Amino acid sequence: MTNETQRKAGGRGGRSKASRESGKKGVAESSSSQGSGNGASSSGDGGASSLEEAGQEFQVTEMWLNGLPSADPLNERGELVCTSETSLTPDEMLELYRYLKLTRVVEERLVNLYRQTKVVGGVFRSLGQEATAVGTAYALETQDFIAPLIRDLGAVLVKGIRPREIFAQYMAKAWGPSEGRDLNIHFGNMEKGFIGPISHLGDMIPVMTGIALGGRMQKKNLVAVAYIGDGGMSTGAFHEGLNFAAVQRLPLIIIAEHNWYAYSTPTSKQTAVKNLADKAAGYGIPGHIVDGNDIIACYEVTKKAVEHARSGGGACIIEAKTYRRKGHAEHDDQRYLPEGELQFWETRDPLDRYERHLLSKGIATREKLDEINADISREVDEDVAWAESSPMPEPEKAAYNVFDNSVVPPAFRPPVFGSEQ
Amino acid sequence: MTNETQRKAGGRGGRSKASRESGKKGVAESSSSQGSGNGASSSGDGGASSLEEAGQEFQVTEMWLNGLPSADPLNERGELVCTSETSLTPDEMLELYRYLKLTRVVEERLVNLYRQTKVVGGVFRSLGQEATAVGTAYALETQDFIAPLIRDLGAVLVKGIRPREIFAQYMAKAWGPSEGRDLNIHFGNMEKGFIGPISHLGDMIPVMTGIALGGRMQKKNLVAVAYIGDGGMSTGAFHEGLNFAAVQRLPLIIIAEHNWYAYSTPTSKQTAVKNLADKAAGYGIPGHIVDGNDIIACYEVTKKAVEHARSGGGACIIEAKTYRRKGHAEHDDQRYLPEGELQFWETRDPLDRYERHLLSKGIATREKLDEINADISREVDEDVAWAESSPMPEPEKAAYNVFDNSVVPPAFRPPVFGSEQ
Amino acid sequence: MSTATKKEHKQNRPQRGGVATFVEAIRQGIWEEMERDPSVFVIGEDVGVYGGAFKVTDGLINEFGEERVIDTPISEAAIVGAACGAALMGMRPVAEFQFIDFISPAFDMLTNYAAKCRYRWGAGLPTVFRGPCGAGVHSGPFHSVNAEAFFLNTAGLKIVEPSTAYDAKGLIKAAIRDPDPVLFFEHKKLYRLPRLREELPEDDYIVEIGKARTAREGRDLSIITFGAQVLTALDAASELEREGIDVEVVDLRTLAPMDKASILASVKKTSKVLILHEAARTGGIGGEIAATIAEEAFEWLDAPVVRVAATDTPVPYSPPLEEYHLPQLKDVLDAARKLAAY
Amino acid sequence: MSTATKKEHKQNRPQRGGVATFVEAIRQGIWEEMERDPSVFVIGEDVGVYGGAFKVTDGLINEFGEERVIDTPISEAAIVGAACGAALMGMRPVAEFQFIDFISPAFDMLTNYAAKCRYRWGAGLPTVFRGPCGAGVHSGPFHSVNAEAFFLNTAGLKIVEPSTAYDAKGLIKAAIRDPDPVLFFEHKKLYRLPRLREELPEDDYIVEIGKARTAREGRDLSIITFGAQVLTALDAASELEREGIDVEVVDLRTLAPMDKASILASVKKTSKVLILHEAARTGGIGGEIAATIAEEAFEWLDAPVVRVAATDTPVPYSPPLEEYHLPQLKDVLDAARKLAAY
Ligand SMILES: Cc1ncc(C[n+]2csc(CCOP(=O)(O)OP(=O)(O)O)c2C)c(N)n1
Ligand SMILES: Cc1ncc(C[n+]2csc(CCOP(=O)(O)OP(=O)(O)O)c2C)c(N)n1
Ligand SMILES: [Mg+2]
Ligand SMILES: [Mg+2]
Repeated sequence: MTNETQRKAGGRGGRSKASRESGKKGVAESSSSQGSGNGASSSGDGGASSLEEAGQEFQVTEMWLNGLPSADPLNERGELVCTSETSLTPDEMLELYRYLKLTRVVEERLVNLYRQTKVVGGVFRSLGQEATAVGTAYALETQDFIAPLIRDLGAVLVKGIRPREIFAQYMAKAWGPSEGRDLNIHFGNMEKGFIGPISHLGDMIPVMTGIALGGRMQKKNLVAVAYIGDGGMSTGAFHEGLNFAAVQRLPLIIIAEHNWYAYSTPTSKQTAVKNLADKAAGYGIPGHIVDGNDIIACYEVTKKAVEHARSGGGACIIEAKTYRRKGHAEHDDQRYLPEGELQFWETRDPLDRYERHLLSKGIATREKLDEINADISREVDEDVAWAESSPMPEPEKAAYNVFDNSVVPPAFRPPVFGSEQ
Repeated sequence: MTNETQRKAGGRGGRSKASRESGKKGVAESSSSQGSGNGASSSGDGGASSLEEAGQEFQVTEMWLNGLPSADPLNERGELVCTSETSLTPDEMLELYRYLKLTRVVEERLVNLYRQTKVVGGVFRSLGQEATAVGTAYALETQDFIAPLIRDLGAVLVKGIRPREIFAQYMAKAWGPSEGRDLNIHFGNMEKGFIGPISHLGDMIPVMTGIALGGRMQKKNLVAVAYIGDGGMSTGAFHEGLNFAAVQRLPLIIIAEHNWYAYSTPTSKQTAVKNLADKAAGYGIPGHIVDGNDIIACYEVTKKAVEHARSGGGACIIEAKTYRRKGHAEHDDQRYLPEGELQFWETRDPLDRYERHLLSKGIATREKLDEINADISREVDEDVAWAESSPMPEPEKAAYNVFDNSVVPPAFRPPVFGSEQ
Repeated sequence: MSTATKKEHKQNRPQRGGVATFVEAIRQGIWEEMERDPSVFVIGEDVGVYGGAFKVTDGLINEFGEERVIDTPISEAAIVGAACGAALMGMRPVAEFQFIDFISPAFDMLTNYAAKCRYRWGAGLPTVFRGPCGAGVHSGPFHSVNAEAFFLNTAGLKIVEPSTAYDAKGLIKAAIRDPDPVLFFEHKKLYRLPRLREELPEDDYIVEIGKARTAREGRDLSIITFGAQVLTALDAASELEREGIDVEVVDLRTLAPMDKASILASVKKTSKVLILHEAARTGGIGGEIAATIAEEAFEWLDAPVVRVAATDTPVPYSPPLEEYHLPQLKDVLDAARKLAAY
Repeated sequence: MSTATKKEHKQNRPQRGGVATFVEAIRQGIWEEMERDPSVFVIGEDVGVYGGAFKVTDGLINEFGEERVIDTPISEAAIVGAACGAALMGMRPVAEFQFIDFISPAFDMLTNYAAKCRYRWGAGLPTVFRGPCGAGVHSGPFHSVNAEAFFLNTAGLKIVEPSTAYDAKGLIKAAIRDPDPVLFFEHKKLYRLPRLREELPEDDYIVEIGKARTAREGRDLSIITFGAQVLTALDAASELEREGIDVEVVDLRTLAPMDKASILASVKKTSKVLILHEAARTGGIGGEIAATIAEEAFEWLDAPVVRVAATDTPVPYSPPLEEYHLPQLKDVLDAARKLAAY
């Protein structure tokens, strides 16, 4: 059956053997890494194209099920929780919770600061998709590198960047890591393995290919993880960077965040594939699909991919199916959303879901979680206060560090008629 | 079995069901359009990566068989011929021969002119791969458009461009279609459906997407065919252009010419996929594989793809497995070739093969072919003479046509101190 | 950065003329050209239902449908290439870059394909490539670029940047009717600036590409500028008037091909020149303007040609840094006073 | 176009110094830096076994292996991005563009990533991006570009273009050791020009980036130029000498950051300036040079600043057309005589 006929065919179809097997872990494999892959991507006229063909009339199940495990993990009371098969210790699971909650709280604080006009520029929320960034980043070692997207604040925090740095950045303060030169998470920290993105989507893929290449030359045993969106995968830079990494068999892991929108553009206008993981086939690398709102599944699939990459297995794509519940940025009115879509995704909130998981599986008590939350509020209050207490940068600082100033002087405003008069 | 393991696994493996079936026609379908596709692309550690892993030690059969029909079409005497299943009439088959031979003869003339230093710039041969350009282009209607590569002279001739135009271009003459402004096939003819390429590889893919888009808006029922090499597919422009065409379900057919080299770079350093057709999966479109040295197979697969595209089926990739027997250009010493490779491909010369086909199947007599060849020599002699008789362009012509000169004046060299003094 | 806001929906057909903002003027112009000529279409990211990041194409999709208002993947090279291909077929694409910063992935397609097609084989490409440019709204290094100088050395591209609502509408219409590729830069600071609201004619009009405009007559010195900096220049002029310095302000409007005649005429009138632009000083368009003057009006000059521009750094995000980087009113005043006193 | 030919194989280690052509000098420089510093590596298309389209990297792969001489797919954006990433890790990549025309698909990566990294978060990128530029060998619109002006308005990129074998070797070595991104343009006409063969020192040396060179001392007028046009300027100078016009030739060598001091010193000495470059006139680097002079040496000027450059068109293929387009010796002589007589 050719792809066209797949695209036309309706109905849910059956899950692929592969995804049924790995279902327990909430992890499926796509056509790119599976002989039975076409089964997976032909499973139901799901996702993007169903929305497309139904003229924006929302079809929850198909959109949701496409390429994913047949069954959601449920607890005794039949509530949606996370996959239970995991190598994580209870303590690690609580740390994971801490990062997940911290991400949510930091963003909520940023919105408050934005409303108080203390944030310069926009705030880009990851509400509803935090589990993807946090779960995947938690699978990395210190020597590994990430290049997150603007919506991957969670990954940045997991990598050890403190909330105060983020607040200071958003408020364009002198104490921010870029000293007011660039915004939000547009900075980096080589010690912590964090390479901040630039706005131009796709450009970080070649850069992370270079991180992996340089790491290999230096016999560092590192893995490079680059986050990219359903939209960003349409860029030429994405293609060139991943293709080169695949040819070189470099340890580059692409986290494809399928949150269904690129600004206002639905995935159906971004690509004709069912699953972003299907794009792996074009690079001769494996593609995996995971429930991006199941933080444990995100951790597990990344963990395996990282081991595989570290042991010389080369690059891969992990598609995380999640959803961007807020607009592109605070100003976006989301006029383009089909009826019912938001409501559906609220019921799959990754934080509620993980909390439920921890409690109903007896991994944590309510008290323990409250303790963690109180601790988070304390930290965030402190960090906001610290960031607010930072001065704005000295204007003249703008002239420094275009080049190494021990070689080329700072770029001050030249006197009228020039330095020569 | 994941792609890595495929890459490591050796042996020839079996052909896929799909390719076995279509074998008679020399046409296979790749994983991208076939459930059994992985069979096809896992069939033998073929092509690129075998060359790579064998450290440039040449493995003819595997390289050759990979992704292709199980059996070459042979005649009674067991000689290599072309697929016999065709809708082409005997007259059409002779016309096809004429174009194939014409392409070879025109290029040989260009080499002579080059040696006589009458050609300005380089000569880029398609020796050994002419059947791909000629066979695919022959499947088009007049309203259809092509964007060939430098090595697709055959397609340009099939589209109705006369040899004299080519000779004049190569010799940078005033009577050449670009009047000496650009080289070789870098020109176009909208009436004939020919859009000449620019040097920057990949850029013609988005342009042909636009041709298909504009054609659809104007209710012209046209198909756009863009030729691209194993190397050119690594460009960002290729990715962006094809992805957009796939999303819009535009009638864009990509002829992926797998001639094993990009300048000196083997395909194994260009991509990690086995078959270029495998890249179709990343765009949600079908991919087909054809023996690029079987001119009838090239015609047949393109014919079907064109019908499919014209009837609204959207874009596809046709991979033609062929081989570039000359260097990148005349100056290239091919120092990078593994032992035995050239010799193997000489035995698969598409012109000899087609001639053998026509004769042994009784489609043409030797006399008939001699007649055609004599006719070709006559035409080529005339056209070379015509082109040589053309003057070089008037120097001042260089100033015209940057913009529409009825709006903006020509760009003459300004007088010293400017027009104002 | 904050772009358009909920309140501003204007899903319906804009009025013909009437009092309009800068952004509304451009929207009117595109809308009217699409009504006039069925070959005109819009292509870009989020230009459809969303109406574009700054709402320049708001409502077009309701009126003209998905066929003529095309949302693309995030693929600037494909947007430009597809526009060129469609133009070869006789269409007249108006392509949007969400921010002009994102023109850079299409630099190759623009400078090598779009710019050279007519010259190479006579195939003119009636295409418009437009989007929001410019700094001053704290958008940081990647949402603030002024890109004119990137393209000035490539023959075959026209570059337009208006500074008034009237010109914006007249020039976008002229660009759409132009037989060759036009880069159309819209300073995002001007889109909703109350100061720029003005009464536009009801009737169809265009502003000719290639002609500068004297924004203010003066005798003592000429400020040659364009885009948002025209406002800075006019503010400087009124302040300097009180000091008895009579400033002429030339608004270039078209940057390529440049209106040399108007520039030289003004220089010959005032004999003193201040060139003002928002892009970094080195390698900016000010060099071309100064060179033209030094070459063709040397004898008329009574003072050095002065450039006031941004410092040679990326555009920093934090307000105090961005203010240091960008040319400010005080910098123009200081330079103008020194020039006048020279 | 004809690049390198069979005869020229020099698979082995080049000699240290000795008589060398321009191309051989660059090859020596890269080779020596790779020997000196294990973090230096070469990346690009066909740079390995083939040794590069012009054989600049010939033999390197035999000596340093595939790990340090990397053949890439046809992906200029990936070449630049990967170079930047590796540089962040502490490597020192030397990336080749097969022709500088193919730098354009990497325009975004260079101007937005490479150029702004240090400024944004202090991460300097010691990277070299090199390749053959320039016209005059009938290679047509897409193998002839002079790209300096595309990058001049982007702070954070150094631009170097040598005109002698000695400078080529000294500058490529300096570029490789430089802490920031350097665009290194090599005019393809110079690679094998017998006229440029010269004796190079055996010992390690560098030529400092940012310093111009007086190629010829003179009193009557200054020709400010760089790259292959330095030869045109020197030819003009000797011809004009016979006419009693004493020409000074300034070879910029580094285009960004520009050596203003040397330019102004020469202007103040001769009071007459002719700027010569091979790229199209409008929007070319000549504008920046002329503006600097008109701004900072106005009082020393005895004549208009004259630019001699290519006409404002793409580079045409056919010899008579290309000759019309490019600045010729006669154009320089004509302009110089008029300047001298002014
Ligand atoms: C090359 C480029 N073009 C356009 C933009 C403007 N832009 C910023 S975010 C965005 C949408 C991104 O969508 P996606 O990649 O799916 O990431 P998400 O926001 O969903 O996380 C666009 C178009 C950009 N940043 N870069
Ligand atoms: C963007 C770009 N980069 C580099 C080149 C230089 N170049 C010209 S042809 C070529 C090899 C092309 O190989 P392929 O795409 O396989 O086509 P083939 O020559 O085999 O037909 C290269 C690298 C180019 N033309 N365009
Ligand atoms: Mg998205
Ligand atoms: Mg090839």
